[in-house]
Amino acid sequence: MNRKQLKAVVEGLLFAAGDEGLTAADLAEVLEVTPEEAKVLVEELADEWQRAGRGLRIVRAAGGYRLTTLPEHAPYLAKLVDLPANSQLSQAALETLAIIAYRQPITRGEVEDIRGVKCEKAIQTLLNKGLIEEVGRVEGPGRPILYGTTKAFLTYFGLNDLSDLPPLPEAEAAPADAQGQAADRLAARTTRGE
Amino acid sequence: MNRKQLKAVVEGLLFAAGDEGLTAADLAEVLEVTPEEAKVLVEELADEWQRAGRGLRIVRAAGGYRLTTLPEHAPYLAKLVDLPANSQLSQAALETLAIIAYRQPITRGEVEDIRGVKCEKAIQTLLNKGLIEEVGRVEGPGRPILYGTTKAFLTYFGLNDLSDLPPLPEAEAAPADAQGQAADRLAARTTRGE
Amino acid sequence: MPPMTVQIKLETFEGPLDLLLYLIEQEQMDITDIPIARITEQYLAYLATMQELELEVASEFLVMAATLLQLKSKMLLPRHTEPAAQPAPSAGNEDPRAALVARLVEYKRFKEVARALREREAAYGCVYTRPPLDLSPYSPPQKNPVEGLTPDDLAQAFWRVMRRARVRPRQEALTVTRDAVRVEDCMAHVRRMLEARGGRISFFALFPAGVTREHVVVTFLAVLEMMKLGLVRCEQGTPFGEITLEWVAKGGERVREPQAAQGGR
Repeated sequence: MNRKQLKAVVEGLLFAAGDEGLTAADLAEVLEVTPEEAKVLVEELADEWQRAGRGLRIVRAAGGYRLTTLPEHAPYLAKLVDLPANSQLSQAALETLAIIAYRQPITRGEVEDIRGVKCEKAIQTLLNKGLIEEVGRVEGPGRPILYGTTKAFLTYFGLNDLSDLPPLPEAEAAPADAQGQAADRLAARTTRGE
Repeated sequence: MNRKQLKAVVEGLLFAAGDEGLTAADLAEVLEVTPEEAKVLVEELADEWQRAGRGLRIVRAAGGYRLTTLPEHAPYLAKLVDLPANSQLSQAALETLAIIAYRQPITRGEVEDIRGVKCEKAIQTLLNKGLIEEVGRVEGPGRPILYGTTKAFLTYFGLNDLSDLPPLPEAEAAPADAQGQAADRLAARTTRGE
Repeated sequence: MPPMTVQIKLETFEGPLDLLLYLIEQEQMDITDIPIARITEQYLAYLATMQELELEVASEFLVMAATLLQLKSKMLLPRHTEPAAQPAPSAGNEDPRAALVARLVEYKRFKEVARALREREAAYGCVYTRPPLDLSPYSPPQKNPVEGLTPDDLAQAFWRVMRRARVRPRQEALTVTRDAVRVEDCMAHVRRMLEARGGRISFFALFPAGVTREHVVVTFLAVLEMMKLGLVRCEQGTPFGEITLEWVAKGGERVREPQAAQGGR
């Protein structure tokens, strides 16, 4: 099989895999090539499509490749299908999700401390959309639930893994001892989360 | 929008429309062209793809157009099914299957009430694997689909019939706190199902 | 400002911290050196506008109002001893604003990163990807999709999910109920209590057992409002000590009867 034919198979496979996506390793196994070769093939294909102005693109996210429509076509697609675009995250949900993403695992109470408002509804929305999930419980009074982000979260934002997250802005210099204990704890977590 | 851009939109639309496909009239409405123009666009696109040796094709069936993989790629798709990632049930799919097994017939909405999260994908996976099937519809608003397990489900788990499912501790078999009517109905179903 | 503009503006705030950040930005204040008196005044003015427009003010906003008022009073304290000195932060002398500043700074970081995520959402979230193709026609018929799983695994999964369903709050409980504690209601309550006790009462005696924090905060705001209207006078012998309220409005002068207090509580 020549290169062009291999790429055609990659296209068919990605189509079949849908939103599950395929890793380079998956492709390699099916095509009987090395994962490196598979990676080169799929990334060449992605470039070709982009240059040719094709109506689909290959996105690398959450460790795999998947086909998606183009963001600029959203207005047309919205006329036909239930697009995620129609349900763009509310500001409350987005802020809540940002905090969970950078501070995971985290309890609802801790998120509320940072946002200064209740987040019950936002968290339920994020759970429903599959962007976050329960990842455990705090050993302690009430055993509050710990939340973390999901693979769908990575896909939703086109991230390969958590290290791909946009960097969290540095904390501005606070007055003398403004930071105190709470900030130390937060800083310690940042290191862990990022 | 030029012709090439229109065709890119057509590609995205066909992709998003999935197995149901789109008629020339559907395309015309979204693109704001005449159905004749839409027909010419989509058929030109189909020809171009075939000549270019693309990995997908546009087929005309039942009055509409839809995207499919190439018949000659079937061996690769068969290998895709065999990938370890595909042959294992995710936690979400297993839980969904368990709920359907013990509470059938049950709607997707009812499964989601119990799990607290959306189960669309898990249900699609289970349908694809032939573990569950549509067994009817609820007479009522929206006529939601009722799901139940298949004969293959019994075979795979080595069960003679549903009464072979491991019994649950008393407390667990009872509806989780009074969920009102729905729970009563579910309880009645459990009895019938087991 | 025309009322409509204000209303639209107010509803876009995600909470008291969001509102404070907006005020700080608007006034080009230094987040690490917030003029507490000025920002408190503006913050309270916003809350007052919300109440005038009869928008429900979420309890979080009221709690922050109380925090700001408390800070304002703390900021005034050093002036008694060092009249010339600014209450500027200096090593070893904790700035009363420190905790608030730390919260604002922290919240601001997430607000900024949320903006970056919003852009990514537009690029990656507004797209359609399809569910996996039904590959069953390609699947070898003898293939067992649940290999390695037993009926017991199924029972356990069911048991697990039902147990989780039981501890999860029900859907109704998830509807966020905003506390409907209103300043007007609390003013009426304070007045009734004062009448019942012959015109003098301890601040702490205003509350029944098990009162919520929001209720205390709103009652405190109500007392401040009544002081401003010249209806009550407050005495506090020592810091954090007993506060005694005294009814000073004499000769038939009455508290403006708020509509919502009609039925009383």
